[in-house]
Amino acid sequence: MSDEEGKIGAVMVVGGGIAGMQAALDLADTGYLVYVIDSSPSIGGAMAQLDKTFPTHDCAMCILSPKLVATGRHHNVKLMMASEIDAIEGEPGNFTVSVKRKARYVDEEKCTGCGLCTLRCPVEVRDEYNQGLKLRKAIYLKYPQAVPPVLTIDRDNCIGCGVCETQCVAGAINFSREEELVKVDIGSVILAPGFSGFDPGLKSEYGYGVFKNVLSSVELERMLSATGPYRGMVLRPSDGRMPKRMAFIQCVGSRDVQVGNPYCSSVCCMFAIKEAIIAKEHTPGLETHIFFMDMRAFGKEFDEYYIRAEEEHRVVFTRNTRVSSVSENPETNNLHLWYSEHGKMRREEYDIVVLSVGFDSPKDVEKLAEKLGIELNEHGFCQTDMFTPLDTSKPGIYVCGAFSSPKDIPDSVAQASGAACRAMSDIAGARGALVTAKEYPPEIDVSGQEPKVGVFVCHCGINIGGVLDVPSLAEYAKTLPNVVHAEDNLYTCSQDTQQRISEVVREKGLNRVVVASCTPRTHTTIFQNTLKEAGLNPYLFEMTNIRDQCSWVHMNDPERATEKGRTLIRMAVAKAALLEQLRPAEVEIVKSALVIGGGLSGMTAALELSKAGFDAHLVEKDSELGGLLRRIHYGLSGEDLQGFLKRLVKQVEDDDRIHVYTNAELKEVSGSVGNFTVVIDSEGEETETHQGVIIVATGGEEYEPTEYLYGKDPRVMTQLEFEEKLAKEGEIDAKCIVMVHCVGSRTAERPYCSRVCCTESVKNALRVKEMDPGIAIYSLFRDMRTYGFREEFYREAAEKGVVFVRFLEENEPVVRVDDQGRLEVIVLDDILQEELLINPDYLVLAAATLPARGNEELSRMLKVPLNSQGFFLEAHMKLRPLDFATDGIFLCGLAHLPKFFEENVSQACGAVSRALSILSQDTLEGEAIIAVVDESKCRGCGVCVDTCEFGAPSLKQLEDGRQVSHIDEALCKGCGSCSVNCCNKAISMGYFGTGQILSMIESCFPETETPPAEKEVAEVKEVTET
Amino acid sequence: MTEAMAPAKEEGFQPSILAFCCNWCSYAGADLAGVSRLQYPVNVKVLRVMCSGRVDPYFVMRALELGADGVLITGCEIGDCHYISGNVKAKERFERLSKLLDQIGIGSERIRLEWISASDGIKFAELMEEFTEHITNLGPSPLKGSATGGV
Amino acid sequence: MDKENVKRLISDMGAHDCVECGKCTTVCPVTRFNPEFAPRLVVVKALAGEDMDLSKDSDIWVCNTCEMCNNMCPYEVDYSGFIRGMRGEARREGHEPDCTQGGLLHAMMRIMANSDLPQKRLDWIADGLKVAEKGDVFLFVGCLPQMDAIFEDRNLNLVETARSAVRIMNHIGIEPVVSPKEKCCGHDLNWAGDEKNLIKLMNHNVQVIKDSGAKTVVFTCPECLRTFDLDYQDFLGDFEFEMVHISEFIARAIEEGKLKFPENISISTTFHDSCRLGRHLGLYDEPRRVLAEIPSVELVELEKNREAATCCGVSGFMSCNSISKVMQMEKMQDAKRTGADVLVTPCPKCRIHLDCSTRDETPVDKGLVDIPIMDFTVLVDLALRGELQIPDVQDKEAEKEAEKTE
Amino acid sequence: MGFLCNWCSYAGADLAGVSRIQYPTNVGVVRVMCSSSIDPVILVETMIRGADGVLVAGCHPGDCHYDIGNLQAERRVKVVRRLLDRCGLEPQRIRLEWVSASEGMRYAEVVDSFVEEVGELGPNPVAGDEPDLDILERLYIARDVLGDFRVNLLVNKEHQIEDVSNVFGDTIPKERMDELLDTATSEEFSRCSLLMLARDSPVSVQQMADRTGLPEEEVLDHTVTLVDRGLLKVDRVDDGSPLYLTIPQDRDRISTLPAWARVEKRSIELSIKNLPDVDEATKGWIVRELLLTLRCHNCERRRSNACNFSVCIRGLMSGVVG
Repeated sequence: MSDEEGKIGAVMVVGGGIAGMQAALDLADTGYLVYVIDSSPSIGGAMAQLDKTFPTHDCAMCILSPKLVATGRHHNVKLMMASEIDAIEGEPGNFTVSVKRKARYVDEEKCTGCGLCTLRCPVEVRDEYNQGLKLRKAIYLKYPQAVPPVLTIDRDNCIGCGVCETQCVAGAINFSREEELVKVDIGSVILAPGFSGFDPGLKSEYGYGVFKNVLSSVELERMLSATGPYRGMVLRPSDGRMPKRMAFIQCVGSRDVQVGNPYCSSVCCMFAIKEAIIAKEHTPGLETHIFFMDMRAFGKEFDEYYIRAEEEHRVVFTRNTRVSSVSENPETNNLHLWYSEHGKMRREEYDIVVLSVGFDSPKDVEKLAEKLGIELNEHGFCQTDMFTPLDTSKPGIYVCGAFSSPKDIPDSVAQASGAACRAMSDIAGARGALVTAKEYPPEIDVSGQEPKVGVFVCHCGINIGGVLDVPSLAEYAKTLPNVVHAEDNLYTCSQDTQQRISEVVREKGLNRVVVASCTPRTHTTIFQNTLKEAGLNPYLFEMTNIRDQCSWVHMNDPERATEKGRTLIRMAVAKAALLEQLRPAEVEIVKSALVIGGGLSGMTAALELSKAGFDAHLVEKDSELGGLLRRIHYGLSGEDLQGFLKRLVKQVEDDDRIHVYTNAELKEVSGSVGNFTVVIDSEGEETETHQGVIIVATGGEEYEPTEYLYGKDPRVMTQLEFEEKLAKEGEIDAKCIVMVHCVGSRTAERPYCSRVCCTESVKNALRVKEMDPGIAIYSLFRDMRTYGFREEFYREAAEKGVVFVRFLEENEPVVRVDDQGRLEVIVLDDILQEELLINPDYLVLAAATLPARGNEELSRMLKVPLNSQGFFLEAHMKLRPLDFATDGIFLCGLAHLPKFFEENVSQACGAVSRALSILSQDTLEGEAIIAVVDESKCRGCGVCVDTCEFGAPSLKQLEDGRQVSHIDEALCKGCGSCSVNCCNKAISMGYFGTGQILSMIESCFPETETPPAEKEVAEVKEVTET
Repeated sequence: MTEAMAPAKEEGFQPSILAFCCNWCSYAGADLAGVSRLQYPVNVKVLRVMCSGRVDPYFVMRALELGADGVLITGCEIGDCHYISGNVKAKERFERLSKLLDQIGIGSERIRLEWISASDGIKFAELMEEFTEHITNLGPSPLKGSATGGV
Repeated sequence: MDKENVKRLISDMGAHDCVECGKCTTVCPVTRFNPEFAPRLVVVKALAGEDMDLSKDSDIWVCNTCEMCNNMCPYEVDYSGFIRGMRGEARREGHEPDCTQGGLLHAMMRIMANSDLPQKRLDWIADGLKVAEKGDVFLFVGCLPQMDAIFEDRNLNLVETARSAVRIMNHIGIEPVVSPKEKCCGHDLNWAGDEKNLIKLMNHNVQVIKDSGAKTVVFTCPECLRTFDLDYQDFLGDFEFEMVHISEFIARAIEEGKLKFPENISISTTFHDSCRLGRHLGLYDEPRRVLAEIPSVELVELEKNREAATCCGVSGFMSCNSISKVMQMEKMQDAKRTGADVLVTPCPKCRIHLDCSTRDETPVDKGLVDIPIMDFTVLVDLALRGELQIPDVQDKEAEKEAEKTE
Repeated sequence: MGFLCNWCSYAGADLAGVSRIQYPTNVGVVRVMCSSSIDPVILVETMIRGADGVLVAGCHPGDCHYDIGNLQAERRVKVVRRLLDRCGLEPQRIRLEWVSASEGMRYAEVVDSFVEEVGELGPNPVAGDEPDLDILERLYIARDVLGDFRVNLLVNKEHQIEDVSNVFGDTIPKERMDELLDTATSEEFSRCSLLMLARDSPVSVQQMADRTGLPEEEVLDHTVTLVDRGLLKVDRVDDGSPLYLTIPQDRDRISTLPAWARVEKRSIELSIKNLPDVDEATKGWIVRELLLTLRCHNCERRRSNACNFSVCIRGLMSGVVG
């Protein structure tokens, strides 16, 4: 793609939630300048309010803060907080956006987030972040780990007393700031404003806001969080006691035409299960009870989580019950739930009732839509279509996250990467245009020089100086071998001391630096940076911790703590003398990608790669492209999919940057990220190619049912077969059709939900009703999982007379042929509690979707794991759904999990965006601390090959026929297990070498001489006489 | 040859103990104990390695030979290892080394293997306390000042 | 480097007589694969009084001390003694050898030498084995239990050799003395030049044997026997008690008619002459006589056997490298070529090193080297009990499966 | 007890004396430079000491020598009155009067009517040897409230914000400020009473609610704020309800050090004490100087006692903070 001028290599991301951050990081890593706009004072979005996330129970803040800090610190990302888009003009690739930046009265450069001003602020306000359960001041930090860590003055509540300014040590508060309008030139826009929670007060029958112990699910989440109001305890707001019984009411503000939210908010079911489990963990003896209509556990390992919740954690589930109302017992503030079960009205008492609130469109989104000129659907979410789920109605403006449709975190993250890819496609030529990198002076080669060690002992104010006798430590350091300079400083990591260190290095020609101060885990990078600036290899540096592991923990024993400080310094100097220069391996990146699987996902990925200017090698095991899409004829709203497929295949075949291999499979894959060697066997002819990255899009297969007389009676067919029949024949002569759901899914053998078959059944049912409304359709289901906007089609089907019959897992429908040869289906209706007998003309089974047959073989070849069900296992279920743990290999489509057409398209674009963050670089820096093989000592026994989990060592043949171990620098992670297993220590580690560690051990115990002193041989003589 | 008398527990005996801490979990736990100012005895000196799988049995034997009264190996909980199975290998080697130390008479109670996660500051401090006390009760290492040895 | 010591060493070892004929270099197994090393050069340099580089990768540490050269030297220059002396010199200057297992075994031996700890080393005495506190015959077990602990994952079960020795002795009515006080004989430290600790161990072990009042000390490990027989007696002069290898002991018992071997399955074996048993101590025939006594056991001689037997690649757990691997490959291929069912070795160290060479990756095709290895004493014990059978090869894959199912 | 401002009311009292106008002897007079210099805590303190009534006299609005001193006094008395009411004492026991230098007669009448009014109210229940302990305790709480920054600050800033202009250049309407002051005063009073209750043994929300008469959910809300301020902690959970205990604020902590740096003075003096040949005074100076010069190493600014190191994400951002 030639670099036409006028394209701007910058993107504006509206919304700093998890989706906005993921899109921003992908774009920034690929070399684009990113402006992140958020109306709130700091990024983090809704996820920042969560305590734990389902189904893995990761602590939300623990997995979010690295993303927060990365976004805040990335030199290609500019954060524009408390800002809104005022107007936009221009065309795709060249927009000018005017941004209204609300005054926050605090200078972002100066404020350190220390929070001193909040102590003296007299005004207390209900804290929205904590859903009003806590108070905050008029000047506040949204939450402790907020990024950017800048306070904001809430102008509406602040009385302007000016106390905060007097308290601010940094002088960061400036009341004269006014609202300003800033003009920004960008290439594309990504909308990720997220959603707003439904106000449960609108459902007055549940008494939210009236009865004290009726909470919203977000309020409970805040209570469960350690930074929440009660530090993780769940307390009844009425009397501060821990609850004994807690009830969850699902679908509050979702699947509810009355409040204008007919759609399903997709996440509240799983959210409730998680909260029920975590609440039980925090409150011993708590009983939790969830009232729901359908349990929509359609994501990865959601069903196992749902089963575990029921069996292991004893959460009680009451199906098919929509609680009618809640009343309160005034003395005890306990709550009574009224619901009907099997026709009888029931009342149960609970200490706390939690309303699982659904999603509404983001606050004042109409204004935003109008300014940007994009269309919204009737629910206020962004209007997208099936084929381009990431594009808004206006070209150049893309959408991801909950704003396009309610979805959970992994789907939002996948869509965010997808939107990033779409945004890049407009400005592919301008990649890297507006981005700069940091330079360092040339590195002096110190190999062969006598070790000259400089020791810098830190006071760290009084953190160390208050307990250890730091000056005497510096004096002591001077006496150690190889030490040519030693000094103590008040703050070794402060800017001026860094300069001091570089001066001393140049002055005294130091070639090793030892710093005795705090924990190397956080400070090594700073000092290594200083060494680089002083022209020294950064690995000629050793740090020892005399603060967190000495002065702070031995405060009441200063003498012996100083003694320990001496030992720690002696050990560091002993190791420093043996340190060698290490250079991280640089891997050339091949600018081409391998896409495995030529279905919808594979083809979309290949096309996006080509748009971004990279070659794509598309490997398809069948004779023609299309995968499972070849058997799907129409979308939910009747879109012609076969037509789309033809056009897509043509696009792929015409694109000269995409090399298609049909009837092909992978013979062998070796190498690592940046340079995979791939041997493709296509139609018998083997070609060896080199690829920078690999995208796995192997798709899935339809389950061959064995139940319900399938294969024995022509009238029994799967939904896909039925769809083909409808599409081909255009009409159907039948009076009665029965559809059975969950055939092969959610069984003991395959305890997962295939996600798409409920909607597929509804689609086909609607198609039949269109053809002939007279035909009776019975849909036998366990849980209707038509999540998101698909819920409306479920309602439409019900309105058109489709009879939905719920059956429980234990009493499945029985199918047989009666004496007149008619099909007969008998099922116990769970609601009516009576047996139904139907004689359908056709029996259509919603068959499960299985992982592709080749996954097993491929997973071994790529050395990437499969999950228990045979689908590929991604690096992190919540925040890295499209990456594998092994770098450079990515995942999308049905290979990850069964999913819908538009979700496949999003994930395919997402995988491309993740891949571009590598392909856009020329070289990749590997790990510097890696294993080193001494080939003379290596016996080629291969023990290291078996030991290594990352496949870094491999045996290679030398000219003289000897086999020796060879370490692949890109794969070695530096753990050192191989060097221990190597029996004659042929492998040692950079920076943690065997000799270096031994020198530390020997210097740690100086009393006994080493090795034992030589004794006279004479001593032997007198022994013999005795 | 008389049974070697248990070395008299000199009062005021301060054991010197070496601890190998893995960079990702136990070293972070040690730092957390520091940040939360949990006080614990001075006797333990920490040697940072990238993974508990890096600790060679010879390092432990060499430390004991040089007069260490106790050696601690700490790593991530099983399943948390940054390198997937470093701690599993550490456990296998620890069991073999313990058998060897029992046989040659130093006794495996002088070495200890513990899993400390990055958020376990308290457990780290308690381990320091408990292990120092355990070694103090054991008394100084029989190899200390071992140049005498012989008949 | 202390000139006086070297001069004294040269005269002790008769190095003056060297005429630099180069025979030693031709037979040296290390030189065959490592052209830079030549025993002759080392001696010539020493004679010329040049300063020698004694650091750990210099020539004196690469030598396997297998005494091929001693054996071949027409002027009987004690080359290996010279090397041992030079290593003592290097040790005094602070150089140390490159030990396998990172030096774990040497450290253990030094600890044993410098401490007097209550050892727990008799756990291997299974029920039914009768041993005594005092008695005429003393069985010197050596470091079998310790090595079993270190090499546990290779499940070689080295202590079975000791059990077999006791069973054989109980069979002929002897209850051997086995002492919990016994320490390492110091062979490895001796060959690493650590004379000081050798002396400590020697004094201790000699005292233990004297206290037991034993007349004869039976050794299952040729290295211990060589250290007792040659090195200890170098320092302490001749001992009153007699020192024999288990093979001599059994051969003698057979002559005295005390041992009869029942029928066994027929098994063809080939015998590896360990350097210490063969060239150092000259015991070639005893093991063969014993094997000949077992009716169903047939002995197929290796191509290079008796004095010409090549080394198992590593001595004293030092300088194990790619050259030792090639030596071991050659040895195992020789053994496989004999077509024998099993390779019998009298020395536990040889067994560890040869097994290690085949259990992992091999530069040659596995089929050429996968002959099982068996200890001589264990073979005799099994034959005595009529339970002789061919052990299966150490298959690492199978071990791994077993580990997984554990 | 009477507090008379030097410029007006004290002069008025002198004039009454010069004109030999008789008035009861009950009022002991304290001269103060301005009625606004009386800290509200002193008013409560005098009640605690058993005064039956307190008279504050200042200049008429507009005549105040210090421009707005009297208006400040007026607001302060209003707050104290409200607190007295909360403590169960009659607010009328404290009265504010404007007496100009020329109004000798008015001064006497004021004293007359005030003595009479207080006479009717009867003696101060906390005076004498068996004071009403309940009211006394609440008075102590009132004193704590007035000792804290929040109420004082609102009172002192009220004039500036209502009449002149706040930092943004506009003013806040009086009703809003009064409502803010009322809620602040009652909130702080409730919080201080909770702290008082939880001082010796851990108490649950119900127990606190019963003893203070506050509704349980309000008590719970206050516990949240007090825990956040580090003044209260959950001691243990007993049968489903958490028991709260006040955290004693120990004195030895160095005030200018961040809360987490629990390094006591003792260890600083320890390291300074063995400085050779330095006299005690200089050592004291060094300790103080060292503490004042502490600079936070990631933001280069003088350390302050609220500089919560772990929160300082600017440090984290620059890789300085763990």
